[in-house]
Amino acid sequence: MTAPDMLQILDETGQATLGSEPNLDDVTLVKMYECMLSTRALDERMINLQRQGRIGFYVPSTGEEAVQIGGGLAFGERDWIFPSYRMPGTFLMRGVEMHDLVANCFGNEADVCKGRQMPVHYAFAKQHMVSISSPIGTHIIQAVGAAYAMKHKQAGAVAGAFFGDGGTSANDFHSGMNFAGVWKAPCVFVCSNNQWAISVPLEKQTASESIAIKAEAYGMPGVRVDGNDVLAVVQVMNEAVFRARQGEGPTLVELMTYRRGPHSSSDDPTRYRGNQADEWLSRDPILRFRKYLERRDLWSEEKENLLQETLAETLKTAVKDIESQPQPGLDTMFEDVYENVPPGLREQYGDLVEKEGTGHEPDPDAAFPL
Amino acid sequence: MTAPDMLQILDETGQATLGSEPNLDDVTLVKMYECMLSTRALDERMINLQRQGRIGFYVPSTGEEAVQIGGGLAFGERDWIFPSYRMPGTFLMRGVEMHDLVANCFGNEADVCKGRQMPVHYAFAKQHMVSISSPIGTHIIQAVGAAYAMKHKQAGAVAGAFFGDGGTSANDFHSGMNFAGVWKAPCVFVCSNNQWAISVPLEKQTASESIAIKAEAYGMPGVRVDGNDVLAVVQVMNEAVFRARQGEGPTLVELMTYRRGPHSSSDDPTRYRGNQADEWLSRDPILRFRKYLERRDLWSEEKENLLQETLAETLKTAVKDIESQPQPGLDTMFEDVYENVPPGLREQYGDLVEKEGTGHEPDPDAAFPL
Amino acid sequence: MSEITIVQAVNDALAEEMRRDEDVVILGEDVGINGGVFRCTADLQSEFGEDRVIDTPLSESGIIGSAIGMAMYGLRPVPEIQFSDFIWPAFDQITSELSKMRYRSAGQFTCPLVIRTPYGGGIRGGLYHSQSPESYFTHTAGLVVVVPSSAYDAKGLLKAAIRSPDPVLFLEPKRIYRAPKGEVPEEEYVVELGKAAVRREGSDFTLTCYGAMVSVAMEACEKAAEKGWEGEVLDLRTLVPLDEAALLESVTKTGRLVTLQEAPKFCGFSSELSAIVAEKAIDVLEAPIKRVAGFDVPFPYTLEHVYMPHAERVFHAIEEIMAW
Amino acid sequence: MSEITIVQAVNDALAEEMRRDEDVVILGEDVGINGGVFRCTADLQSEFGEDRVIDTPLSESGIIGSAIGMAMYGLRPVPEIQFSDFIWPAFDQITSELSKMRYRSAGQFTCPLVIRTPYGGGIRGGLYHSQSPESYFTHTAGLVVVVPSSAYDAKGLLKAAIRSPDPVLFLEPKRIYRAPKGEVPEEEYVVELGKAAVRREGSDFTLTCYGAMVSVAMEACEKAAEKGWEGEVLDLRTLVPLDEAALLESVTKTGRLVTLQEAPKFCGFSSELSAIVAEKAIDVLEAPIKRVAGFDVPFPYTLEHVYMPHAERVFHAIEEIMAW
Ligand SMILES: Cc1ncc(C[n+]2csc(CCOP(=O)(O)OP(=O)(O)O)c2C)c(N)n1
Ligand SMILES: Cc1ncc(C[n+]2csc(CCOP(=O)(O)OP(=O)(O)O)c2C)c(N)n1
Ligand SMILES: [Mg+2]
Ligand SMILES: [Mg+2]
Repeated sequence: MTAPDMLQILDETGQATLGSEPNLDDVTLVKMYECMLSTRALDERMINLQRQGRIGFYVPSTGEEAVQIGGGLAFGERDWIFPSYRMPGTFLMRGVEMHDLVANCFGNEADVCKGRQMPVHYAFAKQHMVSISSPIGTHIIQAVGAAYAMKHKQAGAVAGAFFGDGGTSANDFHSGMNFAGVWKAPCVFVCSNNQWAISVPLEKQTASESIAIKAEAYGMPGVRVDGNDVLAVVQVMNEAVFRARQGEGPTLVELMTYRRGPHSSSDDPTRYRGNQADEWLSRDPILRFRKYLERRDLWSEEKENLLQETLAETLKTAVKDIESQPQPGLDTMFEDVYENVPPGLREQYGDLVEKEGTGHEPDPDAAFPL
Repeated sequence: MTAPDMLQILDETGQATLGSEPNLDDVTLVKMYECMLSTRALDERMINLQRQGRIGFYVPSTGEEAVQIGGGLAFGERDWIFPSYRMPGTFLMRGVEMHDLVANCFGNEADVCKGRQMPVHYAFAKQHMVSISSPIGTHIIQAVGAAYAMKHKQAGAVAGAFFGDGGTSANDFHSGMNFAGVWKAPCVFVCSNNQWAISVPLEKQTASESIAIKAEAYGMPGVRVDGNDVLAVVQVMNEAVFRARQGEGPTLVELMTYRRGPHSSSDDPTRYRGNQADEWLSRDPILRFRKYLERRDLWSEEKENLLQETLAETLKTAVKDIESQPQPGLDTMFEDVYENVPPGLREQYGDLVEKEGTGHEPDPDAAFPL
Repeated sequence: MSEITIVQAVNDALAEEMRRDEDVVILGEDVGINGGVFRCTADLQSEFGEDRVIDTPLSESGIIGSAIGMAMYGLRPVPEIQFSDFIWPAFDQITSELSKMRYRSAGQFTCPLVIRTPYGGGIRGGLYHSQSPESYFTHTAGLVVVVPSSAYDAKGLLKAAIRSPDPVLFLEPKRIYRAPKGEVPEEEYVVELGKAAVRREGSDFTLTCYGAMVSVAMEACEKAAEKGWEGEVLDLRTLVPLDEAALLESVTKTGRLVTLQEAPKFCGFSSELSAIVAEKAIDVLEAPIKRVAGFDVPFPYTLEHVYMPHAERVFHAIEEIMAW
Repeated sequence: MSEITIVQAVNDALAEEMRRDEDVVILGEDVGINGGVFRCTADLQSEFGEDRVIDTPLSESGIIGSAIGMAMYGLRPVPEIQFSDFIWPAFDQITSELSKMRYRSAGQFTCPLVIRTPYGGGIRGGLYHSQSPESYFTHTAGLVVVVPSSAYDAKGLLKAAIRSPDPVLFLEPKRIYRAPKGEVPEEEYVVELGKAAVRREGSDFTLTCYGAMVSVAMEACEKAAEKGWEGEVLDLRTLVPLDEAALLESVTKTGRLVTLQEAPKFCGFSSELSAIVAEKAIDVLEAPIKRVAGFDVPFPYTLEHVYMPHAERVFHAIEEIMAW
């Protein structure tokens, strides 16, 4: 493959290249669109809450919805996904409730992770969505280990590792790709190449022609796809997951997209890039897919408005339910370090509640810069 | 480039492909051969001393002399080399005395490194041969940093990083190649692909078609060369070093060779490979080059015998001089941790010599397994 | 005199040293046009150029490994690790290479450089943006470990670190990056490495601390003073090489010791202080040595304010040893 | 009963656990046909196949990172790091991931596995084949750290570690890998994690140790006995979670403590023992707490025999506290 060619099915007007569409039934197509829109709505609401100081931090994924939904669709229930922090949409696709994602962002008793991690560091075992870690890249090799186990146990399952362009510079991108190649592990590596790592542009991240071409260093195929074209994403991801499931080994998929928003609620992109992001408005993955669905009479203005209302409502009630809940109990701070709380920790907990007191309040000025 | 082609100039009979030789004057050609032979002699003597228990450990480089000599020749005096532990020949090429290499293996007062490291972990600043570290791969990114500094200071110098096939799996092969690509650093990466990492064969090390092709992942050229053909090695290394010096950036050079001996004095290859190594006897780099030189009347039986005698003599006197010297003084254990010995270490040294006593002897059973 | 934040002090120190010595270069993630996620390198790239203020790929082992090579060749790099929680990919370069280069080459090769990195809690950063990693580095011979607690020290210690012939880990307490501000003289100065500072004199007990815990220690001593117990607050500033003389002098005077750190307690840095006193000055001790520290759990997000040692917890420890 | 080496004990434990539980897999460098450079995995690949005894590429972060993923999916990996000196590339996976997975996911994901690695000096391995890294891991909540000192414990503790729901770092003292041999029962047994063992009873002083230092401690106590001082030797066996009760009980009985470790002294594991006693049992102490440890320098090659604590140095410390 000559790296820079990029698979595209839908052009910017939502016109599909004849006969190239993956065969997806109408219900699925609509569900995909609904998830993309839900993701956008969640992001907007959460950013809003963060601005109001009601949650501490958030990472928007605006403009990368096709990556999340197309990337998620290709995997089956028994497959495991090792996600990055910029893909709430994949959680929604796989059946995680909006409510539970919101709960994580509040980090109180409603949060299944007991408020231990920052917002957007989700973990949902039931849906095989692995715990998100802040350190970049560490999960890539873990996905390969899980894939090895799947193969070893003949589970017929596949592992997906999602990461960004910056993630390809991390140590465990290298170990992960290399081990997967040698082991022919049933693993799909998905790079959301949004061309920025906070303020660092792609050309300062790597000198390679593309991310996809890095696959050759590990003896696996690499494919570059228009990451704002959800049908192209589904098409390529389906092939990659199929290959893995067939025992043909790993694939690296590069999804070309753009980080339209700030890196996170703490970032100010105007410091390092002008209004470059605007060029990407016209390539919006949601808009493009909506045009396609409308051409096929699967979507309409009315449906759009209706869905928007439902989403607003869902988010409103979720926030209302969750925000009022108390912070996790002090005991949660000492649990889950080991399977059983060891004597030393019991003692520390005891001293804390009996003697040392916990009366003081969270620091109101504490604010996350990144 | 399609990875698996491999540049060769000398065939196994020492015939050169017409007109393809690098232009090297007779003096240089002979010096190269002498260094190759010296390397072989040093290795044999050291392995012998190790068997007799007179030095603790050794790493032979038998069969990889073309890598060491051809790889070393391409670099100039002001260039820096970040070597691996399997290339004493490059030290000799760059003017390090046989005597000083032997001294390192005894690790006594004669050793410039004060007996702090195991044998073969040489360091010679004067010849710009950087201190060898046991951890695999760490020096690769260090070479890139030095190369950045050379460029920044407009020193017109080049850094060379030498490592094995196993080294390409290390974290800092990835960071080193990636940083060098982005920085267009004047650095040459040289992989001595001897097809084994202790007992791990190449196919369990990486699934890539070749090591050279890994260069594409970092946007730099990669070349594969017959690493037992010293002229081919020189040819390609000269081009790579030239490119780097011209500011055209880094190159990855893969030298195809074979680890004919054990990994080290502690290794027993019969446990994991049969007599596969024998196939490589006929491709011996020294033999091949000697045939070439004889064709050109630059070498002869007499010269060979004379050199062998001189080498034996040099080694004999070196060992004699060095072996009798005392172990480094106790103060050397506390120096060079920091530029100045801090109070805490002065105290530990004081306690040791004044109170705690050091009368006991080295453990005679202590033996290195790797 | 001017009143500045620690962020500004770090920025000033870097700018001054880069003007003084053209071999000083900065490298790290987002340190360039973005000026660092905490703004410590703001405007440096525009003054010194992209060659001296380098945005690197996302690889900490690459940042430190390349900085080592730069230092060996004669540059004086000041690599930044964006959060100390992300320093682990570089741990091999720091522990195996940076700290041992001089020793293993018998001084033929050295790599003086300063690793700057923000550490500690208090910004609602959760598990991976809050940790205090000093205890993972203070056990490694060959490294100098520095932790400032004020703008004055941040500037003076950083300048001294950049001029040091030894590799320095410079831990910046991000909780107090922007407040309170502190006075800094207009004229050039450095603060000598390896010297602790007495922040408050007292004769009843010694309280050791560093970084963001210094103000917590001061607050606790105010509470103690109300009870008539005068505490001596020792800001260690340099953890390695430790100012053992200052520690022993103070404890000899007070006969009581409470240690304070943000990092988890077990095998934390302060345990070494207890061990030194128990080895060399046990005869002066009139009470147990109490340690106030983070709990032995990962750093929690929502319960951060409970996890981090606060004046009340410190005061409780003081009460115990005074009541002894 | 049969007399075996620690290498054999490790090999037997692995074989037995692999027969008992088909989810147990081994991975690492040269662990397959080569049987490990120390032969601890000898013949296991031929019995259990290449899928369960896996030769990996040369990447420690790859070995531990993939083992974490295997464990999350239900395998029970026992990765080997060829020398503990080479564990640092995996430090990020161990410190950021392995130790925190259960906590950050509130128990939804766990990664029980056992990292086996030879550590310590005594084989003339120089800077990078001799270090004792325990103190870099005992500060990390979420990890269990085990160090056997005999064939019996090596086998029983390793089997217990493999069955543990928590991640375990299993440090094997390579100096005593092959000698002396020790008795091991034919029948199946495990040694409970978290329990220290009294190797020698005594009423005059307590001497803590672990790994290869246990025999040094015993030898020193023989010398002390000649002077009429009876030492109690406490082999800690599990460093985390520490058997604090055993430590305090012994010190309460003897009133004197000497700690012994091979690792460098400053911020070493034994400093925590001093700190615990100084915090909880200072009133029973009749003398300073002396620490015998490696020097605070990189591990030297030729002077290894001077660097490593030996009975004479330990005896000197005992003399000091007995003379107090
Ligand atoms: C090991 C590590 N280093 C640095 C960081 C700080 N950091 C968080 S996100 C980020 C950029 C990641 O960029 P990319 O991988 O392209 O993902 P994107 O944010 O663009 O989705 C950085 C540097 C981190 N989380 N982990
Ligand atoms: C980080 C690290 N892991 C493991 C080792 C142990 N070890 C020493 S040499 C070696 C194999 C290296 O193979 P290769 O890079 O091909 O070089 P060669 O020995 O073949 O010249 C290994 C695994 C090490 N030195 N460093
Ligand atoms: Mg990105
Ligand atoms: Mg090799």
